[in-house]
Formats: sequence, structure tokens, C-alpha cells
Amino acid sequence: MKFGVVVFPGTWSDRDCGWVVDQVLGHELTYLWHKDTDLGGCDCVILPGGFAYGDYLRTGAIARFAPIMEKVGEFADRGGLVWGICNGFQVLCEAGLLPGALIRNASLEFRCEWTNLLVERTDLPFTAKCGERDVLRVPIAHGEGSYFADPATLSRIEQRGQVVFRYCDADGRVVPSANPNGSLHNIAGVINTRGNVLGMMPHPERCSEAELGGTDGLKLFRSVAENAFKVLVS
Amino acid sequence: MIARVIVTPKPVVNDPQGLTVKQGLGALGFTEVTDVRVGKYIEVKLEDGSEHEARRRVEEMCRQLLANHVIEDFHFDLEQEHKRR
Amino acid sequence: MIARVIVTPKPVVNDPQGLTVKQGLGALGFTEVTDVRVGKYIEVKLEDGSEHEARRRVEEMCRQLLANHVIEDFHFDLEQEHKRR
Amino acid sequence: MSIKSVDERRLREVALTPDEYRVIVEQLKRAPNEVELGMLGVLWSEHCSYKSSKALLRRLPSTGPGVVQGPGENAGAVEIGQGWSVVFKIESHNHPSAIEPYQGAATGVGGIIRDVIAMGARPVALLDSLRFGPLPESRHHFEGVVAGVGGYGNCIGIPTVGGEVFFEDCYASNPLVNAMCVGLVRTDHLMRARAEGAGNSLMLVGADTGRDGIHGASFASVELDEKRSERRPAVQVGNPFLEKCLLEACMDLSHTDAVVAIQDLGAAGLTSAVAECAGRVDGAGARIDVSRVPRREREMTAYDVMLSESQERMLVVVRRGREREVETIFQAWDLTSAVIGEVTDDGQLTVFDGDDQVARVPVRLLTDGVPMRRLVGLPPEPPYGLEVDALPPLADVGATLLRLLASPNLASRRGVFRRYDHMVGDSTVVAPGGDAAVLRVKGTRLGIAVTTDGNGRYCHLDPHLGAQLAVAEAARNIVATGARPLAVTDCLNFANPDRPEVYWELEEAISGLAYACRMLEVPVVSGNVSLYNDSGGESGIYPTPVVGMVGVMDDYGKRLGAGLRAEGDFVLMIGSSHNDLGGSEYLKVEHGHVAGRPPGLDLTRERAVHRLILSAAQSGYLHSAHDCAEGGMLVALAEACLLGGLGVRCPAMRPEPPLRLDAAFFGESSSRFIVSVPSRAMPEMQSLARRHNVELSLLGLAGGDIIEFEGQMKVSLSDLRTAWESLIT
Ligand SMILES: Nc1ncnc2c1ncn2[C@@H]1O[C@H](COP(=O)(O)OP(=O)(O)O)[C@@H](O)[C@H]1O
Ligand SMILES: [Mg+2]
Repeated sequence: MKFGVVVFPGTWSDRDCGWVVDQVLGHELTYLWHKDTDLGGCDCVILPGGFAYGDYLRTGAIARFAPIMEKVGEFADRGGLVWGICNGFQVLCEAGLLPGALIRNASLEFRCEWTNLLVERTDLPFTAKCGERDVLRVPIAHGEGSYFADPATLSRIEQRGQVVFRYCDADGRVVPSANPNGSLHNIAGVINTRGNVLGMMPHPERCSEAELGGTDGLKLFRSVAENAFKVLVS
Repeated sequence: MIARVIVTPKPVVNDPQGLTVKQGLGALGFTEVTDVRVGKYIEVKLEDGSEHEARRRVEEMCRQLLANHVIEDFHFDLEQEHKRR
Repeated sequence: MIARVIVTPKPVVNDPQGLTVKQGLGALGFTEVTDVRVGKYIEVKLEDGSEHEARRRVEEMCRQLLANHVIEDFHFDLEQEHKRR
Repeated sequence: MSIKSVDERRLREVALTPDEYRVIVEQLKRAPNEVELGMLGVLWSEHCSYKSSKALLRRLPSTGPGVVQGPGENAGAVEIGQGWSVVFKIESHNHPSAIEPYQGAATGVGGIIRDVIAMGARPVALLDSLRFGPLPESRHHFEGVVAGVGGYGNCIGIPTVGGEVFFEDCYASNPLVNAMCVGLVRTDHLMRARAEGAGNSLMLVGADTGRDGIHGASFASVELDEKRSERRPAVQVGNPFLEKCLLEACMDLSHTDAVVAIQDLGAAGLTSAVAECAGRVDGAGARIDVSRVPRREREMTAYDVMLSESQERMLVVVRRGREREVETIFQAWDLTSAVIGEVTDDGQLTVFDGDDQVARVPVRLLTDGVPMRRLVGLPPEPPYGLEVDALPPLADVGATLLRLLASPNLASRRGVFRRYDHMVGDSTVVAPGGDAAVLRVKGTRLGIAVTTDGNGRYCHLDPHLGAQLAVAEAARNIVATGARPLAVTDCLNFANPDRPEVYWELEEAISGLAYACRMLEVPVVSGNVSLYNDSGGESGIYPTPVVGMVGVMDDYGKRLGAGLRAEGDFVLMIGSSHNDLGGSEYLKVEHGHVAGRPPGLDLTRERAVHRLILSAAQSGYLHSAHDCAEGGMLVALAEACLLGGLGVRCPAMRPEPPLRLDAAFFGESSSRFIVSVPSRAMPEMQSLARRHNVELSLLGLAGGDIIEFEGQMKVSLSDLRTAWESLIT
């Protein structure tokens, strides 16, 4: 299994994701430079966290036009696994690979803290190692992570089960007090209809080792590493 | 040529910033304020050319980059030479 | 009454956002763009009243809250009723 | 040439005194031209030259076994083992933050990061030490500064893992914003910003140059006056995105041998960067051409370019002929780079604007020519004393605790540090919220602990002792995590030293720092001085030396947190309590006084306590450790409970006379820790304490969800938490 981690100018979770892939999971890793025009034969592309192009204007707005993104789009169209984390999620929404948009946190503040995520889909290559309605402890770190979609889109993605993670309390209850940013329906992560492009605001790479306070994020990395074939053969 | 682009959050989108500004103004005693929306103002200077063409190009810039149609509306003015209002 | 306030970085002040957007537009092929400045657009709705008074109040709002006069300039229009340009 | 030939107003503008001007004329054997005058003005400013404090700073110990770079470079460096060194420095950005809190704080963070990059190190952590006037009046400043620190640090992707926030009247017009950056480098890759090798090229990289902050450095050295607004353009807007690219490009650069040195551009911009780089090499000079400097604005003069303080720029000394390689690296990050001159061996800084020579000044005159100022210190009237015996007895322990926890100086800082990305880098193994933060050094078991500390109130009451207490407190925070204190960086924030009582405070504080650093064997490897913090005609700030400290542990698996961990653990107090109510938060909050003598400090005992904690941590006897600081024992205990989510049940506190009950609960005696110990380790812990000759007393047993001292107080954790989190809006 080979992971490709995209590096835009201003990306900073690249090394953290790389560290988990390479040092914790022991899988093959390649960094994909934003100016590159091929994906180096990787099986899963990670768009990591950061402030690509400073997140100026809007998060992800400029990054989506980077040369590498054209290849990421083609790869996604062929069914390849694309995983946007934090800024990566924002880029995927801007690029139209995922529905909706991420707007300023309701608090208007950047938030870096632990959250609980209710896992609503376990039939995906990204979540296959999670149990039904698992609650994962995963940190967030963003100022613009409030998920928005217009009412029609929102009800469509809900109907189709495209919401993969929702902010919840420690007992798995999806309540307003567990929502750190004002996301509609407490949405923390969504998948495309085909099931191969995932975007999520929380940072699983920050909780993939016990010394960092938790290992729930590793479940997602493991899921991908061991289940990628499911999508590729579909 | 100068384009003055205004990008505003769509009415259906929450505008926490607008709300906060409104509260801030209220706290300062500006109680006559009934609503505030906060958007972006983008001033784009262009090499001179036909206005028609410029309009087409700026429209394109807005669609592609300056505004996100999921959450934002935009409109703009063009002016031949730079003079501040 | 509606005030449309535009807040821009002062001309001498560094505008990293404008710079980056300019480069972004350039990369998209909008090479005719010679400069970009990014500011804020704030729409303030007010209870109706005299235009003169409203002007004075909005000016005051800008000074006190809406613009940071250390690094920003502002100007605004007033309109009696809300109609979009 | 007489002094009359130069307009006095012009001299004031460049912040030079007539005497200093005379020295310049003598040394140059001619009158300086405009550009030269501007260059000398900024470099001879207090901010750049340390002309009022340099003599005193020599008292600080700066060498020690691990020190690989002491003061004099962009940042200090200390070896931590396995080929790694930690590089760090603290710096103030008080004046800019007073004017524009967000951008002032943001560019302060940006500036200190570049100091660490210049050493070839990768920045891995930021800390911010902040002081404001009281809330709610200072909320605007407080919010703006916190947003600015986060705005820069979050965007550039360096975790902000620690700091402090204090509110006190004396900072109302003079908020303090000190930022510290910590980096890691392989010791054999450590760089020094020395302009070696005549003929080597000088390249300017990063942002274009605008008219930003011209005379910012001299501005930082004068009292903020009523005419602030006239100087407002001195505020700069930071571009953390550009600095992130600059950072990565410099990291790429430090892996090639095309580069001799990297120097950041900070205060006094190009003038200072070139002069400092050349000044570090005997006989070196430089020739630069300002027409080759990429500009952001049109019609900039040589004067503007030499004095511009535009952010996010670096000067790179490149081996002759290797310029292309450097350019290529910067191009990859879409950054401009330009060859602007070369290193010479004539000891002169010569500036051209195209073909015209516009300045030529000996490098030594710029960097070392300023006459040191000899100021006099006179002790002020001693602050009025405290009659401890006259204080009314403690009425309601629980209610007092709740008020203290809710007071702005003791309330939880979660509302601050959750606005900072403190996790990026996947290295933060002890997060902010307790004492020091701990970062692991990836690829090893090494952990580094980092903290900033300083109590202006103590220093106001007794600067010598107060400064010692700052060092001791920082060391305690390091030790509480299980790390050994390694070295210090200090930021000296003072009022106008031309006032004899302020200069006296400065002298006393520096002596106190020096003494404590010697006693605790923590050399001072870098630092910064910020004077003239007294705008608005008030008496100015309390003397506020801030101590940034770094510690190391060999195995971060043995790190300790501050929070209680297990039900049934013994909760112990290490060290002994005295009637130390002087300068305490209790005295201020409950009795409205800032008075008395700060807590006594015996550094030999302090060391013994550290050794005990470290050896207990090493042996695995401890489940948690937290030092007692502001608010005293009961506040520390409450924090340990709240951080761990566990209560504690204690027998009544019956202090032995003459120890008072209020002092036992809320006194701020030094050299104390609250630790929790699993019952099986108690016998070992007790014998260890005896061996180190340190007092150990049992406070109670961990468990439940209340804090109780039998018959004296009983408060639920949830009530305590509500009070403690009062600052979170
Ligand atoms: N400005 C700040 N930025 C980041 N962290 C902070 C800040 N202020 C306080 N903290 C963190 O909050 C915790 C408590 O701070 P403080 O009460 O000053 O600790 P101590 O008394 O142990 O020095 C520490 O972990 C500290 O690093
Ligand atoms: Mg502490």
C-alpha cells in the first residue's frame, strides 16, 4: 500500500501524516509536490492539514488550482482513494470533489481541542476497522471548519448516508454542546457518493500514537491500509 | 481599469461575523443597527482594454476564484481609471 | 436605511492576501491583473432616520469598530432602501 | 565639524543624542550623510545596541557543559544528547502590540521564528508571555494579542505550547508581549550568522521590501507618547504564509553547502542584518547595492530600503558561484531572491544605489561604536510593608478558593491555548494546561520541556528576589514534568531606565537572575531587553523579567502531568510552608493589597527539592507532579484535581504555629510541589524524601468529585471548574 501526501505551499500536516504512514504503520510513503503532475503510483492520496496559500481569500480556494489537483481529480474519478484532512477537506470542497463548504467557526475563533466523533459508516475503506457507531476521540485544529451545504444538498447527503462522522459527546449523543464549530447537523466528515473521497475536519494523524493522547486515528489509517482494494476493484 | 468586486455570504448562510459585529455595535451604543452582514471587497487592477472584455474576464475570475458559489454571491463595478470615491 | 461600508488596507500597508490572490489569478491565466487588494465589505442596516444623522453615525461606527484606522481606510455609501446594484 | 551642522530635530528623529552625534563625527572624521545618520540612528538605538543594559547583562552566566552557542548569535543553543541541540530565544514586541494588538503580536511571533531559522534549526514550539491591564478594560488588547499570536503560529504550523497571561494595573497602557521560539537542530548542522569569506555573495530572500516600520527600532526605544498616531505606519502586517515558505526554503538551504550563513532581518532591517553578520567576523565588511533590492513600493529611497523593517525577509551569505543553487531553492517555493552585494574584507559597510555610493560606515562603528550609557540606580522608597498579623483570619476557605480560581490571574488559560494549535508536529506529549509543555524529539526517546515564567508583582516588591523567584518557578515547572532544567533565555521588560529607581530595579533584577541561574546551573544563552515601557505619564510597568526555560528528559515515557491520575493515590506536599503572604494573589484578591516581601527562597533547598522530584519521577514513584505557584497550595491542589478530573479528601489543615491557616492554604512559599503517589510506592517515596532531606507531608487521598478538608471546606469539582473557567467566554 502506497500513500501519497500532497504538499501545497503552506501545508503543515504533511509530515505528521507522513510520520504515521511511514513510522507508525510502516507503509510506503511519497510526498506529492503541488507542482507535480503525476501521483507517483500511490494507492491513496492524502490532502493534509495546513493553510495552503495562507488560506487567503477562502480556505482551499487557491490550492484547488494547483497542478497536482487535476491528477487528484482524475484519480478520484477512476475510483482512487482520496482523503482530505482539515485543510484537505476544504480543498476538496472548493474543488467540487465533495459537496458543501466550510465556513468560519461559529465562535469566530480557531479551536484546537479534542472532540468525539460518531462513526456513521463502517462500510467504507476509510472506516472498515471501526465498529458500528463507534465514538472516536480525535482532535480538531481549525478556524473555518463549520460545515455548510444548502438545504437541498444537505438533505440529499443525509439521505444517501454521505455523512461519515458527526461531532458527539463522549457517549455518542449528537448534541449541540458537542459541536465545536457550528457545523450543520454536527457534520465533521463527509464522503462522496461513490465512497472513495473522504473529507474530515478532525486530525486522525494527531491521535495515532498513545503518547499523543490516543490511538483512535490509527483505526482510520489501518482501515485504508488494509481495505483499499475494496474500492479499487469496484 | 479597475474592478471593485463585492462578495457577500448568501442569505441562507450563517454569518457569525455579521452577528458579532452587530452585537459589538450595539454594545457601543449603536442601537439603531438592525442587521449586519460581512463580506469581502476585492479591488482588481487590470491592464487597460475594452470594458466589454474586462467585464467578461472579471466575471470569470469571480466564478473561478474570487467567490464560492456554494456560500457566496458576488457583483462588481468597473471603472476606467483609478479614482477613489 | 442601509450603509455599505468598504474597508481596505491602507495603500502603504502590506497586503499579503492581495498579493497571494494576485499570484493565484496569474496562475489561472489572468495575466492582465496588475494588482489586487483585499478588504472587507460590511453591510449595516439601520433604522430609518435622517440621512445626515445616519452618515454621522456610520462614520462613527467605522472609526470605533468597523475599521482599524492603524492599518485600514474606509468609505461608505448610504441608501434609503435596500436595492441591490 | 560641529554639532550645529545638524538639525536637532533631525537628531531626535533618528533618536541620537548630540553627544552620540559628536562621537560619530569624530570617528568618521566627517559629518555623516542622511543615509548614514539613519543607519547609525537605528543601530545605536537602545533596542539594537543595548547601550543602557549591556554592562549589566555581562553578569549573567552564559556558559555551561551543554552550551554550544551562548548570547551573541540570533539564538542560543544547548546540546541535549544523541547529536541534537535545542535552539531558543525570547523576544519582546511590546510597543507594536500596544498600538495594534493583532499585528503587533503576530509579527512578534514571526520575528522570533526567524531567529531560530537563522541558526539552521527547525522551529518546533512557540510560547507567549503576556501582560495586560485589568479586565474588562483590557479585553480588546488581550483578545487582539491572543488572536495575533494564534493567527501567525497556527498558519505557519508551529505549535504554541505554553506561555503566561497576567493582568495588573501597571500594564494598562503598556501591555507586554514576549514570544519565545524553540527549535531543534543536529548539532553539527548548527549555523552561525557570520559573513565569512570576502567575495561571497549577499542574497536577500523572502518578501519584497516596503516602507514598513521605518525607525521601528528607535521607536521601540522611546516612551510611547501621546502622539502615537503619527508613528502609526510603524505597524506592520505579517504574512505567516510567506514565512512558512521561507522556513521550508531555509531548511532546504541549510542542507546544502552553498550557504555560509543565514541572518534574519528584524529591527533595523537590512542595516542591522548586514552589519551584524559582518560584525561577527574580524575585519569583515560588506558592499551592497540597494537598487537590487526587490521592492513592494515605488520611489523608495536608499534611506527607506536600508531602514525598512518589512517582515519575512532573510539575508543569506552564499559561496561565490553558488548563487544559482540558492535561487533555485527559493524559486521552488515561489519566493524571490536577489543578489544585493558581497562580503568584503575592508571592515566597511558600503552602500550603493546603482552607481552612486550613498553610505560608507565602518562596521565596528555601527555595531560597537555607540558609547555605553552610564546610568545611576537609586533604590526607591521600599514598598509599604505588610503587617501579616493585622490581616483578619481566613473566614471561609471554600469561598476564598472559588474567588481565587475565578480571578483573572489564576483562572484556567484553556480559553487562550485552545485558540493556539498546540498539537501540530505530532510531538506535544504534555499539552499546555499544567506546568511546562513537553515535546518529544522524534526518532529518539528524548523529551524537551519548555516554559516561561515571571512575576512582576514580586519584582516590584523586591526585584532581586523577584527575579530569582522567576528562575526558580521556571525550573520548578520544568522539574514538574520530570525534566532537568537545562538553560534559560530571558526577556527584561522594564520602564524608563533613565529614572534612577528603574535602573536600580534593572540592576537588582539582573543580579537576581544571575545568582539564581548560577545556583541552579542554568546558563542564560539568549535574551532580549525591552525598556521604556512607561507611556501615558504613569509610573510605568512593574519590573518584569520573564524567564524562558528549556529542560530535557532522556525518556519521555517517564514524563509527568500536573493532574491527579488514579483514585486512591496519596496526595503529598513536597517542601515546607511559611507565612509567605507578601505579594500573593490571595492578598490582592481578598485584601486588595500588593505589599510585603515576596516569598523567601533558599536555592540550595530548591535544588534539593528538584533532585527529589526528578529521582522519584525517574524511579516511577510519581503519578503526577505540580508546583505550587501563584495562589499557593490550595490553588495548586485544585488545579491538580481539575486537570485530572479527580477529587481529594483531606483531614483538616492544622498548621503548626507560627504558620497561619491562610498562609498554609494560600501562601506562596517557594520550593513546593503537589505530587500524587500510588500507595505501593509510598515507603520508597518517604525514604527518598528523607535521603534528600526534604519535607514531605500527606495532604489526603485522591478520589471522588469533591475537594474536602474535613470540617474546613468541601467544594465540588464542578463548582470549582465553573469558577476556574470564568475567563472562557
Ligand atoms: N499565553 C499562553 N499561551 C499558551 N499557553 C499558556 C498561556 N498562558 C498560560 N498558558 C498555559 O497554561 C498553563 C497554566 O499557566 P500558568 O498558570 O502560568 O502556569 P504556571 O503557574 O505553572 O507557570 C501552562 O501550561 C501554560 O503554559
Ligand atoms: Mg506551575
